[in-house]
Amino acid sequence: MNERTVSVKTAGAVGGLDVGAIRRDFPILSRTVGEHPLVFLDSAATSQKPNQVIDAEAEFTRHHNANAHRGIHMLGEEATQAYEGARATVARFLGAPEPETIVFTRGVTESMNLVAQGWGRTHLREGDEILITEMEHHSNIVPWQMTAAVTGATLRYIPLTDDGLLDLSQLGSLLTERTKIVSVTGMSNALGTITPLRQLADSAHAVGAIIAVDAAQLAPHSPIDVQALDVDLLGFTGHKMLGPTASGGLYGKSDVLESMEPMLGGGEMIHEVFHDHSTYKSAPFKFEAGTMPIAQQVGLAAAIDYLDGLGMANVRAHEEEITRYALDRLLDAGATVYGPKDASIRGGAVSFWFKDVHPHDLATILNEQGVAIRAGHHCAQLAMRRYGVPATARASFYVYNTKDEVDALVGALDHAQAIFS
Amino acid sequence: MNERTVSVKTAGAVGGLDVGAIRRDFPILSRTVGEHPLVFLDSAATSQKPNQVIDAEAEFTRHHNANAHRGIHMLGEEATQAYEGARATVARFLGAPEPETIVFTRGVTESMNLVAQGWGRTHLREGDEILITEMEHHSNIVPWQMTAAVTGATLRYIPLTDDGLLDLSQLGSLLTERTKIVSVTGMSNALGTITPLRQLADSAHAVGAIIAVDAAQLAPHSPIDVQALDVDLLGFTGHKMLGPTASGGLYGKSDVLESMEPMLGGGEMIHEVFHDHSTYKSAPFKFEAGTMPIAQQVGLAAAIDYLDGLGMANVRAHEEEITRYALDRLLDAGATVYGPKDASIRGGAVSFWFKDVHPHDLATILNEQGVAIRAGHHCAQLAMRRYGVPATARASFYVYNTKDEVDALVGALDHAQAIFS
Amino acid sequence: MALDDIYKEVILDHYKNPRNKRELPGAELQCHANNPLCGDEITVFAHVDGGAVAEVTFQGAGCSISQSSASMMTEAVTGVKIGDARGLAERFRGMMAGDVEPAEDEFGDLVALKGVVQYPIRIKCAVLAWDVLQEALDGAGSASGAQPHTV
Amino acid sequence: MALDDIYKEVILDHYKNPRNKRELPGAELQCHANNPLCGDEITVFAHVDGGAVAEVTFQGAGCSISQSSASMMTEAVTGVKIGDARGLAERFRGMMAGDVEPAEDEFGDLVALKGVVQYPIRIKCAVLAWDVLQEALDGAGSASGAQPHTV
Ligand SMILES: Cc1ncc(COP(=O)(O)O)c(C=O)c1O
Ligand SMILES: Cc1ncc(COP(=O)(O)O)c(C=O)c1O
Repeated sequence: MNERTVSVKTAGAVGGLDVGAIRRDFPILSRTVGEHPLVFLDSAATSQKPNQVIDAEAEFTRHHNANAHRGIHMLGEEATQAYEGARATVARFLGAPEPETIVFTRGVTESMNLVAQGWGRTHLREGDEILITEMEHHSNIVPWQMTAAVTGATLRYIPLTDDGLLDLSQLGSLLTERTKIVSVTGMSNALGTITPLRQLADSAHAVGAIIAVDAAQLAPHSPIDVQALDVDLLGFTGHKMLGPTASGGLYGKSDVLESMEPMLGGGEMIHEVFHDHSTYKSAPFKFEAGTMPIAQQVGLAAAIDYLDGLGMANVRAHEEEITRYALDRLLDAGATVYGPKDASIRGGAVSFWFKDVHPHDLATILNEQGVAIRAGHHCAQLAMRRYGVPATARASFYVYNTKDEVDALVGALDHAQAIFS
Repeated sequence: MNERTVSVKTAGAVGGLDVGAIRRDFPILSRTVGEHPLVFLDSAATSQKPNQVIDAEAEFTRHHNANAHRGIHMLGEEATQAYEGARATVARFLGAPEPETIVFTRGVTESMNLVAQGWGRTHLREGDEILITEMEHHSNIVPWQMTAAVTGATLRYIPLTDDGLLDLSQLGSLLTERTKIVSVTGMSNALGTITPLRQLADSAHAVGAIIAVDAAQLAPHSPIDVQALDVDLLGFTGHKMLGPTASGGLYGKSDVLESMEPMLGGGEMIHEVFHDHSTYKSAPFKFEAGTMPIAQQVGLAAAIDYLDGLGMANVRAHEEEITRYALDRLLDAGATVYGPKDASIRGGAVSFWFKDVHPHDLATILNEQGVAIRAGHHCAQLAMRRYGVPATARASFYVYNTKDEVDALVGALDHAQAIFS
Repeated sequence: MALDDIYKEVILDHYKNPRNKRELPGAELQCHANNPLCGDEITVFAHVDGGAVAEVTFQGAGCSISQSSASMMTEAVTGVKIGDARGLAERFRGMMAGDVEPAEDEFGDLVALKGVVQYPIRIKCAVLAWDVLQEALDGAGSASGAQPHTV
Repeated sequence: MALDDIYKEVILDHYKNPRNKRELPGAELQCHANNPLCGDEITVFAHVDGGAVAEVTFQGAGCSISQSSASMMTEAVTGVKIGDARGLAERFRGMMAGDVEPAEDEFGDLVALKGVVQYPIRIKCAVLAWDVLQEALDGAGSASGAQPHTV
């Protein structure tokens, strides 16, 4: 349904990607801000989408649109096949054993709430502990606070080192037989840190806990194999990995998914409805109430095809190289960087503070130079407080970014300095 | 962002719509099934989308994509304006007093769950009653069963008359001061029935209850003025009203929305996050956790522009005329119709059973003639049981359907009869 | 795709004149399942003797595919060893998944259902009776493919 | 849009040399609010005498827009009748909504903030100090535009 014009390696390509060819797939990257070319360094907030993805979603809607799992008619069959085909594509991408281990959601926020509510409210009671980390995105904090309030379970945090790593020195006292679930980001959107998932999974399993992963940042930027990582649940979001807004899902081991209650009730998730009770389908369908983001999951499958065409190892290598370059140049320019300084153990979201220019002012000034960065707390207020800053500036990179764009960023910092000196 | 080539009235146009011109906006309607032209009579499941909507969503993604309410950069501003502009468009369409009374969701299933959880779990306790009807879609039943199970409140049902209307003769005993909320469909997807919302709202308010409406079918097919109807909450779904999958929302009176708890926790719905608690934004933002279906709500706004261009009164008149014709022809052909037989008090979803051909067989046979209908329980098992049928065949109409298509449907019934006689 | 791929004579015959459609008093095995999506219902009754399915009947209501499939099934497994009945159920499922090419002599009338593969949403109808049979042979109680769970 | 629309001399001057930035011991009115999105914080202290804002100071931290706006505000409302201060707050908000054309003599330095209208997400920064002032004048306790609600 979607044509793939993916980019092939050329000689001097960074990390094995032909970034010039890739950029031609992203029409938005040709935009300008005033007389400056757009330099988009905010992919950690949402990535841009290639024509292949936009076209796949539009093509589905234009020629195959119908509700999935409902219609006997031709369009109904086509829509069901496209939707279930997308599930199989996602499963393959994550190394999941079978499509039925993938629940579709409208994004990782819904996924983590489904974990906190669907698993948490049935499995947790007073005295139980939930272990998360201080670098979590609010979508992996607030749902647990809500679940803790309802169940009486206690929420505990793995602290951070000064370098922006998980401080695992106290893991022994934090992770005990009271711990029922460890829920942790795979890659921090605020600090860039990549967390040791397999190690945490083993530690969690050793005390009888399960482990859930917020892979909002990890899935777009790194190869993932859920079976090799041995994680129990893993949420991801399509719009950060070249896919449409409203796409995403939750991987879960079959027995863990079956042990969960649905979060939303409605059509298609039920088996039978009576006046006083209902029976549900089995996973993943019992979690997919109502009409799902059908065209969007079809778009997500096209995004995965695009990423597969590039090769996730190449994607990771490209970003590691750019991130290394960016860290060097920002530190040289006098910026304070929060998070690990070693590109090999982190992703491409680089949080910093430049001299005494407030991040909001910096973002406004950079925007006038065409450079789009994010300023704020990045939905990680606990991490901000840990490092004593109310906000940071954040540049983040993806498959379409170049070292030239890092130079544009660093060059634009001079303007800020000129204004505020 | 979206160009409007809406169709103008021409002389003999049905119900004031130029259906020929409208059909040219929907590329999927030119498809064929074998040698037969596609006759799409399943809009109650999901409507088709005009080019204007598909293009608006694609154009947003191709040239203005960014996360809303986050970025200081140019794209961030553009995305925020498009998203909030869509909220204003929806508010105008529903007659809501201000954009902030509209919460965006991924569809009416999420909306009704938000009502049942966000309102229900804070406002209901043992002894309280929830009043719904036997013609509800599962998305307005199952969430209340879940809330009843958690809160101890009791779920009661307004029964149906043999004609498919609400049997309001027992309303006095069903709607009492124990009733805290009445939640009712505005138009049944299984029977076509239009419910007397203003009357129910007045009755509910008279006993101190609030009223929530599932407008999944009403909003696409009829003018709505939430203030004139005096309803407290009203959910709707974009994909049934020419909009993208994953678009939709919930209207609520400001004080009712403020009295509700969020259903999902995460980014952007919070004010401040601490280790042990968080504070939330005010409505509607406290209900919009994480990255929302941004491009999809922009597409929904384009759908509303399209419908506004046609005029919702014309849409209703057109459908009433087609439905009247379809009822006549189906009854003539010997079909048994479930739901009101008077087109002036019902919408265009016509449920029927044709002689002794099982609906599943009928749908398969009609499909081979190019006619797409739905067969099944239409997520309304209680209504099916009320009328003693396991399933029905359902034809449903929208702005692009013609009387010729009704003829094609009725003509195709002969094939079924020939096969099964 | 053409209608006579699915509404073959033999299917319509089994639908209009179902074989072995009755209760079986004193049956050791009895199992029921439904597919609420379309309202198909099947109960299978079986009498086992010496490791073989001595007699098998069904009751039910639903579309032509679900009911004819049940009727054909009763003919196909009567007098067959339990292990072989299970094997046939597996291969029937394989045919409906498009993986197994049916052997005419083993499948008999069941071959007629092969055309249903082209109508994926109807496959559930064709398979329902076989689900119930398998559950019955497993000696399990009430079966439901959907593993329902109560609110 | 050009940067000197927003980073005008006078704004940078108020940012680098804020006026009336100190606590006001014994102030009858005191109010605090923050905008966690960017980490802006403002506390306003006011001393009221004879129906007028006799003295007003602020404390806070944040971006140049939020802090310069607070500094300018203290200058603009010192010695002004409470009703007039409220009116100015209303008109300032109107300017930031693009509805009110500021009168140079009433607005003074505040006119400089007009350019912020072109940066919608920064409007919250410019308005924060005025939110706090209004809450303070309402005699209310701790203010927060977002009406936070605790989990
Ligand atoms: C009356 C009614 N309510 C609710 C729904 C569910 O809508 P959605 O699937 O968009 O959540 C539907 C659609 O089938 C409906 O017709
Ligand atoms: C680590 C992490 N988790 C969760 C989220 C939330 O993702 P979404 O907004 O798609 O639900 C984000 C995105 O900001 C993120 O970076």
